[in-house]
Amino acid sequence: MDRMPRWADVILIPLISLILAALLSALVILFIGESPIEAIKLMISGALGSTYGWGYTLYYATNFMFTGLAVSVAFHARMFNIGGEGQALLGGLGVAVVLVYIPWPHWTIALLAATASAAAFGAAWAALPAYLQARRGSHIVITTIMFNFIAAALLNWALVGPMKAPGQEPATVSFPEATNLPTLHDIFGIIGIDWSRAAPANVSLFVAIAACVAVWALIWRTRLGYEIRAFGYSEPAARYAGISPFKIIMVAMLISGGLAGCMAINNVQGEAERLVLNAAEGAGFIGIAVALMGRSHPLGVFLAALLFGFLYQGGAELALWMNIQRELIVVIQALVILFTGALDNMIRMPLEKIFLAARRKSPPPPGPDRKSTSAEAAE
Amino acid sequence: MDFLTTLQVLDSSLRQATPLLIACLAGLFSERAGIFDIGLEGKMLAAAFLSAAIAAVTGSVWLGLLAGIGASLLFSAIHGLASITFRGNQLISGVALNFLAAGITVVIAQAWFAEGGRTPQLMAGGRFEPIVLPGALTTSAEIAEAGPLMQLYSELISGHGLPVYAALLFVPLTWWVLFRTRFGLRLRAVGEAPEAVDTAGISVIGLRFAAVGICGVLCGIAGAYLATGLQAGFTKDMTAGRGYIALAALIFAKWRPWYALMACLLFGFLQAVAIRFQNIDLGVIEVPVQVMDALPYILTVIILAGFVGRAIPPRAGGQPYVKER
Amino acid sequence: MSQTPAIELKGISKAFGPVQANKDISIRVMPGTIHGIIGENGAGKSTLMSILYGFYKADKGEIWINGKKTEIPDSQAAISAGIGMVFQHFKLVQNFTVLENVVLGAEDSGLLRPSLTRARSELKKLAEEYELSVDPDAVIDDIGVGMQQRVEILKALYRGADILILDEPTGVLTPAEADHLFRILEGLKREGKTIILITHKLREIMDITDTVSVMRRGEMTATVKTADTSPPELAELMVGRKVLLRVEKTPARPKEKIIEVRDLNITDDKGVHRLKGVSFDIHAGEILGIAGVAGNGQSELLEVLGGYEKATGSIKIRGEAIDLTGGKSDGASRRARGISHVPEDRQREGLIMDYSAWENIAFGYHHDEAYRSGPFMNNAAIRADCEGKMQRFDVRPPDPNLTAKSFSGGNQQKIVLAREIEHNPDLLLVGQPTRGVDIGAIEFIHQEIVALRDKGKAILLVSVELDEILGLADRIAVMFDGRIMGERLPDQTDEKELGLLMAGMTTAPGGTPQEA
Amino acid sequence: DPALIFDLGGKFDKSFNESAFTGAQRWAEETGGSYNEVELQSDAQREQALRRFAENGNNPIVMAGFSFATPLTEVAADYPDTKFVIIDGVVEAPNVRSVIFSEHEGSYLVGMLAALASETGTVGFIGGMDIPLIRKFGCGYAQGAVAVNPDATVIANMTGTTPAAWNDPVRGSELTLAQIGQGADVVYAAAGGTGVGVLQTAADEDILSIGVDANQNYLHPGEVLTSMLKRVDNAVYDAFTDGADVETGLNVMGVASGGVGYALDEYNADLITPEMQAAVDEAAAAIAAGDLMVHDYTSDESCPAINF
Ligand SMILES: Nc1ncnc2c1ncn2[C@@H]1O[C@H](COP(=O)(O)OP(=O)(O)OP(=O)(O)O)[C@@H](O)[C@H]1O
Ligand SMILES: Nc1ncnc2c1ncn2[C@@H]1O[C@H](COP(=O)(O)OP(=O)(O)OP(=O)(O)O)[C@@H](O)[C@H]1O
Ligand SMILES: [Mg+2]
Ligand SMILES: [Mg+2]
Repeated sequence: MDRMPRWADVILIPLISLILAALLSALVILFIGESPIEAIKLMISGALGSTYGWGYTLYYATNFMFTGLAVSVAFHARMFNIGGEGQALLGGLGVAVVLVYIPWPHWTIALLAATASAAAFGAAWAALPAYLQARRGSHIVITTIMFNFIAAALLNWALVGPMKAPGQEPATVSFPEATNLPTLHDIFGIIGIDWSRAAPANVSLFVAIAACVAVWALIWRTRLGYEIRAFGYSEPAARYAGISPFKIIMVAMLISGGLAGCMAINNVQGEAERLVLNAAEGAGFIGIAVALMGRSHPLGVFLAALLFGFLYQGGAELALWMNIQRELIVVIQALVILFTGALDNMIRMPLEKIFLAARRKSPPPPGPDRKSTSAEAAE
Repeated sequence: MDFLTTLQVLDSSLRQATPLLIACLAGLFSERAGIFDIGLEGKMLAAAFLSAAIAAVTGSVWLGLLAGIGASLLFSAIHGLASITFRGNQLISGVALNFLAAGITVVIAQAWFAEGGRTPQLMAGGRFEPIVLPGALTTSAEIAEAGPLMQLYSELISGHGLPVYAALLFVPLTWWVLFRTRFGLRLRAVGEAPEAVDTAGISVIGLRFAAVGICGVLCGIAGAYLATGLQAGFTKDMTAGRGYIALAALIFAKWRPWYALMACLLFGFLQAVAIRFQNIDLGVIEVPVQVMDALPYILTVIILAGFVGRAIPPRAGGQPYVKER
Repeated sequence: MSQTPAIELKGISKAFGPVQANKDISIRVMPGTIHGIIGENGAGKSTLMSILYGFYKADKGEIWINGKKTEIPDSQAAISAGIGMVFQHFKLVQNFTVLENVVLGAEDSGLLRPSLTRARSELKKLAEEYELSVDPDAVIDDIGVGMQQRVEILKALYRGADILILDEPTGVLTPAEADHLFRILEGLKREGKTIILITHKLREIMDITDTVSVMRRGEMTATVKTADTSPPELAELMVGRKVLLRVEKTPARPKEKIIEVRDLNITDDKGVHRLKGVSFDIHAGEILGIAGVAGNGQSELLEVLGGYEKATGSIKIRGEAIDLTGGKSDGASRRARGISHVPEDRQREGLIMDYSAWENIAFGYHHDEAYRSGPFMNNAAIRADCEGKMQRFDVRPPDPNLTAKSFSGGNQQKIVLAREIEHNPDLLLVGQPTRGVDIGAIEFIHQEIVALRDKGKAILLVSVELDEILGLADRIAVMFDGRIMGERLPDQTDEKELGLLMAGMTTAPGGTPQEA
Repeated sequence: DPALIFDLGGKFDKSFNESAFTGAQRWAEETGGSYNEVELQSDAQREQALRRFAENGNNPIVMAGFSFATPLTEVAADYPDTKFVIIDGVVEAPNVRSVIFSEHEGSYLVGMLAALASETGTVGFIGGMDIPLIRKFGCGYAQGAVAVNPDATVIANMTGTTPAAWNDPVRGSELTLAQIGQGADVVYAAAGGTGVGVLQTAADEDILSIGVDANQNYLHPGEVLTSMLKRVDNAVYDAFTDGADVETGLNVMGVASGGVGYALDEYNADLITPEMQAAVDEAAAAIAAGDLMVHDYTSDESCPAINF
């Protein structure tokens, strides 16, 4: 007997969490002396009011789909991958390595190669924490955080050292023209829709959507996905069924790291068209909030990524036109994680009570007859 | 490296180790009581911000310290609410609080001071001034002239802010509380077997909140030291992963106070070296600065991998105490 | 009667979410008596006692102690009211010493030293008085369960308990240890203390209690004087109908050897020897029963055979050795060899509680041809298969889409059995097949196991229920401390002899027990 | 309206960005005009900030920092009707004005002052991010020091290799202590926000320091010897004043044009003796007249006075 209908679990609870997070964020905005109403208006018009805004919203959403999926896949195996940021940075390195040193005739092939390389680099960066978790029991949460720092140092070294372009900045040279991805302006142009040329959303968006579908199939349709979920639900049961914990931890984390790495085709190949420091811009961390919001389901991740894309673009607008720091987005993200992840029970427990009470009341279940109690019989 | 340079590096190590050590002991209280806390980072950051902000406004480092402790305690309370009262996932709660601190400090700093998410530079009075021990020399020039013993005394032992000495004092104090008092016995028990504590008629929730509260106070001191001792004001993300390193030190120390001191001194030394030297020439190869910067993190991974001996965490650590499903 | 009861519960009700664990329960226990409580698994016995001890809070109802209405919001209140409880699962801090465990929560002052000193001398007194000697400086991790139980009793006495509740205290004890415990309880009763004893064993009820209450499905069905009742009557009160306990079966006709186990050894990561040179054979068409008190290596044995624990020694299936080093010793390869396994703990191992019934039906066999299409699962095929299996094993409700956790214990067990038995293995490993399952389902499960044997399959049955072993097995091996103490034929042995073996004594030909 | 984009150190770094901000504020106060501004949080946001202001119709768009060079090259082409002004970087496009300062000349002057004020004969230089631009500061400084005291020792350290180096007061402070340990009694911080830590530590340790970009003398009255002024504020002010008609092309601001110099005010009046002032002013005149050539590190990536 479940305590709550499924729709309550997947829709109602995240929704309430989100509303709570939004209310608290509004309080923060009030506290710093700005108007939450103004802020939300500005965010909506800035993020959704033009193809320019949409272009950025979708661009960010693309990033978050990749990192959100990455966190989700690991979640299904009950791994908490906080290393998405580092894996995405390494993915950027992977993209840069392929695009800087190898000439590509056309963006399509370049995209394929860059995706493969980004995934490989991201996966490689997840491999060691995964191995240490599987074999030595080192907590993956802390090791992946450490790997984020180490990734930043590595990128740093590459960009001020071997891969640095001539000039002042720690960055690679711009990738060759031929590898630049078509933006939504180019794509929608073909079918005659006028889309802002300035916004960076590009063909990687469709790769991300394809990744959502692929992850859905992986998790809910393949035998591997079945094993990953089984392992996530119960490790002893997985062992009983002949599912190797080592294999699942490794595979799930490699897929997770690979997905996080793939983000680089959007931000590095698609947008910057060169590799700069801190290219991932916190998207790896947002992935955690996206996965929690999306209940680790690809459809949920897709929707949550759009939401966070909106928040991110809207937040950028706030920073431009109001005296609100872009970090407000980090606050909102933190509140979403807090409410959907850690304070889940705060919303769930009262809801369960309500549903239970409602069920007790409405169709009276055929209650068992009270058996004769003869408590006094002994005396 | 000559003797005086060595002393200077050790001196700097001690300063760098101080926030680590206080945070590490904070984590020790919390984790010994069964509440994992990767939110040390966030608590320190929140404390660093509020202490600097209040010290800047009032000009009093003491009010700053109090405010810092208050901020950290608030975060502790949220962590307690999430992981004790509502039995949520302690890791997720910690991660969320770290983000919350990273964001809210900058947002509020900007709103209050409009200095790009920083607090104003703290002037004397708003900072922990160095305590000069009797007979110690103060200026670098004098110290450079003095004999080795005097150098050791004046450079390394004398001239630190109060929190440095306090941190060193916290180590035996922590040991004594944990292993010689009733509270310590109960605290350790609740991290190992909360059901035993519960059936002995002691409130698990109360004990765990007490532990999380102590953790908050200590993190508050650590954060306040960062902003008002080590530096003169708050800057964005100024904790720079120290909370995580303190956690690694805690595991390295196998949740024991004296070992924690050793572990933190080691990490402090690494940081001091990384800060002071850019590329380190080992003769054969030149170690790039990025390696030095990443060294504490790499070392943390190595420690976690258990290459320095297996660490057994408190048995009930990380799991909410659930009586009724 | 004129005397005031030591304990009186009035109308206690308690629900855990949708589960009504106690429904309007009333009970009276007279001072200086031993009161037994029996009932099937999940009947609500532990819940009721935990409420009395302040561990859970009742939704409704009153507690009266010695004629006074008493609020017991937490265990502290219960302790002050003179109640002590020894839980089914001990509540000890494993890496503390005995002394620290006893003192915990009953310290005299803020500093530890004085409390520890006082407790040390107090323990010595109690030990002499009640035959309860333990080493106060031993760490709990290092002492046996029998010893740990003494610590629990000492904890209660140290806190001055007049009312002592023991929840299934003999489940983990050998018959000899149980006898010792009962002597202690008799001693406490003579002191005027009141004792409540929860147990599943009717014999214990008959031997030691003065009055007995029977619980069923959260309700108190009867309270009677022990002297006025009999085991069959109690059994009927427990299940609500007449019970037939014997299993119908014909003598075994063993054929070729299916499995040969030689000299199995396991040392766990703490360095404890879990299995010590275990050897046995099982032939097609017979059931080998393994008896023993829980925790004597049976679980490890099943885990090795099932492929998820490493060991040294050798196992041959139809003469072919299988790998035990951990390299290729996974459950999947065991299943490929024709070994199926009904694990001891269905909720932890046998099922994924959040998977639907049909997903669970494929669990462990999800790589089978019939269940897959390429890298994908053939969900339609699995669902259809599941429907058939649910039908044949009478799983209720027969809905493949329900999650495992929404079935009752007995029906969960049927799902596991359907999966493993219908896979038609050469060798079936079964651990505690009827734990937490009601009598009706027990009959069905026993029949299925015997039917499989009669189809010529080899079966290894591990159970802590001696009745079950004696009823089902064709040969019985008894395990103690990781060793097989001896093998007996069911019709040439009895519970007494098995009990001695379970305690680590071997019966010499002369008939006098000897320490192993 | 014009717009201003600050670099990673932030608007209130007491140095480069703050100087830009001061210029914008002065323009706003004098003309009553308004402008848009944004502080970047990460490298990846540069292009978005540029595009957003361009889309919004801001003109001209001024950006402070060499890191804008690459994104600007791309963005400028997309908005031919918008004027862009980049400070410290060079972008060749018809609608871009590139403002470059002769920091080596200003640094030369403060280097002279440092050597004149030093008692130990050892002076320190703490740079921010290790890039040619900052070496240009260091090289000019060393040349100035050696010019007045051929035996002077110049110790140079860089805070880091990434933009984080602009904002790391702790490291600035530790490096200062290290240089003091090596005998330095005047340190010059060309390190943005990091310099705050350098100046603080120098004050704590009772030695002299030299500020950069903005006038930082007031931070520790009587303990900051002088500041190397880089009139970023003027560059911004001029651009804002010219508005949409801002002249494009390369614009070099040196001693001659008042673009760089040293600061003298009530906070450091007691530290600079008339003799020191005379010497420096003479050198400044010579530089302005073209009689004294200070070597520019970026011209050939080498320095005659110091090895980095
Ligand atoms: N902490 C709990 N949370 C939720 N449900 C519980 C909890 N403890 C017990 N239950 C449920 O309450 C019911 C009664 O359980 P209880 O442990 O009291 O039974 P019992 O009679 O002691 O059984 P056993 O003989 O197995 O010990 C069961 O359905 C059980 O699943
Ligand atoms: N701990 C628990 N948490 C949630 N639900 C539970 C729990 N224990 C039992 N239930 C639910 O309560 C119902 C009754 O469970 P229980 O095991 O007591 O059944 P039962 O009547 O003993 O059946 P069976 O005889 O088949 O074991 C089931 O639907 C089960 O899902
Ligand atoms: Mg029970
Ligand atoms: Mg049942």
